[in-house]
Amino acid sequence: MKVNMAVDLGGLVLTNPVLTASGCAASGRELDRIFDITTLGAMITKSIMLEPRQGRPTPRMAETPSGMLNSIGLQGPGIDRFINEDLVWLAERGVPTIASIAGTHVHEYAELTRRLRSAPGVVALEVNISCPNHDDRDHVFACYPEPAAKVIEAVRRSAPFDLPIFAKLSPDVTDIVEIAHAVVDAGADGLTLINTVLGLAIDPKTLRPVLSAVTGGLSGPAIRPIALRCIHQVRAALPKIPIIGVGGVTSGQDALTFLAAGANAISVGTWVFSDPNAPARVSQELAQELKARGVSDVNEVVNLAHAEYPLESDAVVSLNE
Amino acid sequence: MKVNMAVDLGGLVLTNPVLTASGCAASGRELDRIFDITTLGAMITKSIMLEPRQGRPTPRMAETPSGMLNSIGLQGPGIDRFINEDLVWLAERGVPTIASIAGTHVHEYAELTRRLRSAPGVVALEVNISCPNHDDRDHVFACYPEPAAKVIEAVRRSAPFDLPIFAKLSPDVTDIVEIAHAVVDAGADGLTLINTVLGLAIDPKTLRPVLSAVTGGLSGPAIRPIALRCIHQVRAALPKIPIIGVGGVTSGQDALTFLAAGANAISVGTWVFSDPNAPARVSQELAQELKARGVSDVNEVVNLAHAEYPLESDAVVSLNE
Amino acid sequence: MNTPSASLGKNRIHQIDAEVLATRRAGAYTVLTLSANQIAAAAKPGQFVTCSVGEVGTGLILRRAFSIHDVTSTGGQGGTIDVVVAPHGGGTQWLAQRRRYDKVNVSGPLGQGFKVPREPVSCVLVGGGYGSAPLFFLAKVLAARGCRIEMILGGATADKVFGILESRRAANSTTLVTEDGTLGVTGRVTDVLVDSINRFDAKAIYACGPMGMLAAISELAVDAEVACQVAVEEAMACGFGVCMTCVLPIKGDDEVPRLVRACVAGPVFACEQVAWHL
Amino acid sequence: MNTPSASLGKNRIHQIDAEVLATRRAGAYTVLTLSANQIAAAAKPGQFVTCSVGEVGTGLILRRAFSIHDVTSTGGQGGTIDVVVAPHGGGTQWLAQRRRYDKVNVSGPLGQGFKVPREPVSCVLVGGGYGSAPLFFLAKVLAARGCRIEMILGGATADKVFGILESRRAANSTTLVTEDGTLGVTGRVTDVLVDSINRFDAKAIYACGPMGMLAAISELAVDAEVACQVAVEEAMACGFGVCMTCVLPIKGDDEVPRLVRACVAGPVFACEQVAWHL
Ligand SMILES: Cc1cc2nc3c(=O)[nH]c(=O)nc-3n(C[C@H](O)[C@H](O)[C@H](O)COP(=O)(O)OP(=O)(O)OC[C@H]3O[C@@H](n4cnc5c(N)ncnc54)[C@H](O)[C@@H]3O)c2cc1C
Ligand SMILES: Cc1cc2nc3c(=O)[nH]c(=O)nc-3n(C[C@H](O)[C@H](O)[C@H](O)COP(=O)(O)OP(=O)(O)OC[C@H]3O[C@@H](n4cnc5c(N)ncnc54)[C@H](O)[C@@H]3O)c2cc1C
Ligand SMILES: Cc1cc2nc3c(=O)[nH]c(=O)nc-3n(C[C@H](O)[C@H](O)[C@H](O)COP(=O)(O)O)c2cc1C
Ligand SMILES: Cc1cc2nc3c(=O)[nH]c(=O)nc-3n(C[C@H](O)[C@H](O)[C@H](O)COP(=O)(O)O)c2cc1C
Ligand code: FES
Ligand code: FES
Repeated sequence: MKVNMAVDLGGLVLTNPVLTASGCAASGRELDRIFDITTLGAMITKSIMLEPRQGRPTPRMAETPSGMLNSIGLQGPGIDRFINEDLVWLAERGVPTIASIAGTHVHEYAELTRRLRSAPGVVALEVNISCPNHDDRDHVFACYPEPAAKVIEAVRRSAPFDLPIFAKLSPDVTDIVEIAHAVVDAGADGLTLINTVLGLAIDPKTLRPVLSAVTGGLSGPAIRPIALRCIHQVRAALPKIPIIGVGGVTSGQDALTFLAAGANAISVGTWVFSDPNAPARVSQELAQELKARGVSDVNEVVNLAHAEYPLESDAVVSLNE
Repeated sequence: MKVNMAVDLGGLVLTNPVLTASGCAASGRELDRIFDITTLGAMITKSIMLEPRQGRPTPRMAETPSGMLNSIGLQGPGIDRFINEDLVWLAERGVPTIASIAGTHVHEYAELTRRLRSAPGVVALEVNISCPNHDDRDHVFACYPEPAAKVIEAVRRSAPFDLPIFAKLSPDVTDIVEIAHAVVDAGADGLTLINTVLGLAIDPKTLRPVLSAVTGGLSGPAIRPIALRCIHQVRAALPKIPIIGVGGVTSGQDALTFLAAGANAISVGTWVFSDPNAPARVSQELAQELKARGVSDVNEVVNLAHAEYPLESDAVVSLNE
Repeated sequence: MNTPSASLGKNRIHQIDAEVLATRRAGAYTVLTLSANQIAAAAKPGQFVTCSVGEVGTGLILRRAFSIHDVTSTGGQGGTIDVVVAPHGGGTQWLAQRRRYDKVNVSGPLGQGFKVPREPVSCVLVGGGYGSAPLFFLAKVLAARGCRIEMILGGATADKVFGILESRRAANSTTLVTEDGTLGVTGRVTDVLVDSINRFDAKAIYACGPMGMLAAISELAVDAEVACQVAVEEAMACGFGVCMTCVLPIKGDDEVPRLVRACVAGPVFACEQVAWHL
Repeated sequence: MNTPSASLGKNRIHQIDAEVLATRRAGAYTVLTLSANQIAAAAKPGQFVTCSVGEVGTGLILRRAFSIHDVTSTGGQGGTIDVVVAPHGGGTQWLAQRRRYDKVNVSGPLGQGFKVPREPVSCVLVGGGYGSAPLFFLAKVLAARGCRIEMILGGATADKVFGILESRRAANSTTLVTEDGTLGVTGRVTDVLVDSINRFDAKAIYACGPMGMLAAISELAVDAEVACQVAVEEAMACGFGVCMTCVLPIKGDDEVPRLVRACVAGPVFACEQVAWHL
């Protein structure tokens, strides 16, 4: 049996639901030394800002139980070099690219979007709104519905009408469904759930924060239950919105549970560090899992964890015993 | 060298900073079969409600990477049996008790407080406000400043003026400092940080949620970075408020990092399941850690992770190398 | 004001870094012999232990529960317990891979054991899969009281029937049952239970295995008016009564089912106490 | 449009479930010999590998980096690499406890190795603690080019000086240094470096060890006008360039320091490239 792995994220058709996560696969060159990255559905590139950026001082990472904290601070070459070097390489390599953009003012997001209009190989934008909002008291855009919506509106206005826009949400909010509604109303075509969870590690020797930035973003299997919960909540509230699920995916089985929770595609982030081959393996394992259940189309398992979307669930559950 | 382990939580003096966490040690009888519970600073008992409660159907738990989800649903005997059986036993046993109370309406918290006024052995109340607020659209009290404050006000009004009240906050909020301010303004004498993080696990076989309640509370080492971050944030904003830290503590070293982050005492929760002897061991290890650093008073390490509170930090850091 | 710690009393739960003294394969299972003197000395049939799993830094944070399969208590320091491990998820796989001299942290004895009859009556002991494990410790105690023992050991396939050889010594007679017919009678343990009850005029049934099997046995036992105790298995986080995850509906004297902790009130219950259909 | 995968090219990073062929203690360290044919075949001195640590379900999710200490490449299937493990936290402790036949997931070769001189010149190789590990693979290559090799091996205490015996074969001469004086010269490697440079008319210095030591060596090398390469150690999450955790300030041709990834641009840098005081 051949399993259909192609997914349609609201018009954006990818041959495979397994993607890389922003910031965990750079722009593809390094990963291509491990496995053939053209087998992925798409590369989501590290969030790019307008100007070159050095990021935060080191230490920038701390291992935590089943997870890690990072405070890279969006080190990167700036949009121009990103387009000329990274996007050109990715386009030549034939990998669909979802370009992640980040800024600290709304107008930066708009400008980034304009610059990317004619960039090669970009099939969608992912808008990383988990950045401090310098327009408004340094709160993070993703934490309040209005600033989040403003960014997405600006990006939507500046993007070609047929370029899908994914808003990447932070789990560090009281009501993620409220933020999801706000960005979708503002023009997001899809959502990426979730960014890292704000955390802190303290060195038991020095009793000081391990990270020079004090706090950092928690990622990896430790946050998988949080990611699944966010996806499940948002899917229940927005039955039709395409969702890219991310947070602690390590295996085809994990991917399957993300799809069941409501994701239409899955990004592998931190686990790339643990197993550089992970994205390729997850995709193979997912296909095997589906085959073993007699499911011929990956889209059939999407939403199965919701009582109210038991699409073909009998087939899946019975074949699975 | 003898290490002083006594801590003063805003007037509430405990002989030891290591406590149990609500819901992870029942009312002490079971733990007393493992170690002498009178060695603990206090027992924080499982959140009690007015009426007897069956809680949620099973499955009520799922193991997750370095953590677990639970959806017990506050099963318990109700306040009357709790007082007559559990509190009486604890008082006879000579263990200071911090009684945790929970309700779904503000008036229930007030009533629970009144019933506990004359209960034996209760040295403080912990107010678990991570319950669905039936007065207001089923949101959780702890998620918004106003409902959170209302509960604390009601408890404060109903409690003897000299009975300390700890508000236990949920990390599932956009701005935990805002909630902390609200409950402190409403009369909380101290804070317990943090309750569990809302999470979801999906069974990779059935593709359905593992928990019958669908979502559950994530606890254990996986959430330790989140607990440390919340404690650190709140401590920075409220330099004087007593804080009981909880979330993934497994060892004396962990306890030390919680104190450094700003906690004045530490509860051991989930790790009691992993190592029933954990509270006793954590307390011994903490004393050893302090001794090895030449610190003679546990209070000296509190807040050391804050640049702006380097109390005696030279002594600690130098002795530690 | 402090009374002496209850932990010094006879209800004490021991927690021991036990050495693995021996391991052996038994069909699909691995039997571990652990040096655990204090647990061995205190254990009663039907009780269980919990084991930590994984190395330093493991993400598998919860203990795993295992019935006490056998006990040797020398009176001295050399007491051991045997547990039967069915490799399932990460934790049981890790345990099944332990080798001699490895250490395993064991806690017990936990829970309420089987009640044994005062008179030397005939008993039928029914086990499904690794659920057969505790029946052998029980059989020793019953035999010492002069009871006649019939064992019914079942499993989906032959390799999942536990204790085939051991039962020759432990029981007066044994019936083996497999669902696929690879060993003994084809079918389920319930297919042969009534016949066993009648043949041996059984006065007590003891059963351990999957919940579905226990429910079916209970029904037959009630019909046959034979006293029946079952050892249930509920997912457990703590194993000693503090977490409330392991509850199941148990009927009180008033016949009203209440959610009761399997780890401290059980795992053994009289079959009529369990509200099977809730 | 797809070009053939770059992963098939010569830059390929191999990821192998390597068998532990041998383990041995060396003072405070454990040396593991791993069967890793493809890595052995491609490795250059100064490069490193990363290893997964922990069993199934481990909470230690990140790989650990180790310099390649030695390589045997038969040309056939039997290539091996040696790594020197200093037990430190949970991951290195786990690795140091591996026994023969155990499997370890290894990825490599990673990073840029040492540049070796065209001419057969005198070289001083300076190692601190387990930082001495990569110098022995390097010494092999230098010796094959006819270079004269002086080793300076240091450590806080005698058991932390790595490679004492091996250095007899690997180097023309060796100076041992300990801070507590339990072995060789009392002091630090920098106390003897200038003397070695002068004595052997060294044209190249290679150093690996703690950052403080490397900074001090760089200063001496610049003063002495001897070319010096250092292998740095920055905390690494991925080891192959995708995470940006391992950066350090490296001066470009314009002398402006920029944060550069140690794992792909290094771990070996010319000492004057590193902005030591940022
Ligand atoms: C009283 C009692 C006695 C038992 N006796 C035995 C025995 O003698 N031999 C044997 O092989 N198994 C026995 N079990 C079942 C055994 O505890 C589980 O199979 C085991 O915990 C599963 O762990 P895992 O790592 O393989 O699975 P995972 O699925 O990784 O376990 C995840 C979590 O769920 C819990 N869990 C999952 N399944 C069960 C289950 N069926 N029962 C309890 N907890 C579960 C685990 O303890 C763990 O916390 C017993 C269980 C109980 C409650
Ligand atoms: C290029 C390179 C080569 C190395 N070569 C060797 C070697 O030959 N022998 C040896 O014993 N050690 C070597 N190290 C150091 C070794 O990688 C760390 O000591 C080890 O990762 C610490 O792991 P742990 O589990 O003991 O400590 P933990 O403190 O538990 O580690 C926690 C996390 O921090 C990272 N980390 C902590 N300290 C370091 C460090 N000093 N360098 C890099 N990452 C760190 C770990 O990788 C892990 O992700 C090398 C490091 C690098 C970067
Ligand atoms: C080192 C690191 C860097 C990251 N950088 C970015 C980034 O630039 N932009 C972004 O949107 N997310 C970034 N993330 C978040 C991931 O894309 C992902 O949302 C998160 O890590 C959860 O997934 P995971 O558990 O699979 O890693 C980064 C994560 C890590 C660990
Ligand atoms: C099984 C279980 C039951 C809990 N019950 C309660 C409760 O009744 N009231 C409460 O305030 N917190 C309860 N908690 C939360 C803990 O007190 C603690 O805040 C949380 O688990 C984080 O700490 P830990 O990681 O050490 O477990 C419960 C946690 C667990 C795991
Ligand atoms: S397993 Fe915790 S109460 Fe039974
Ligand atoms: S360790 Fe990830 S980029 Fe260097």
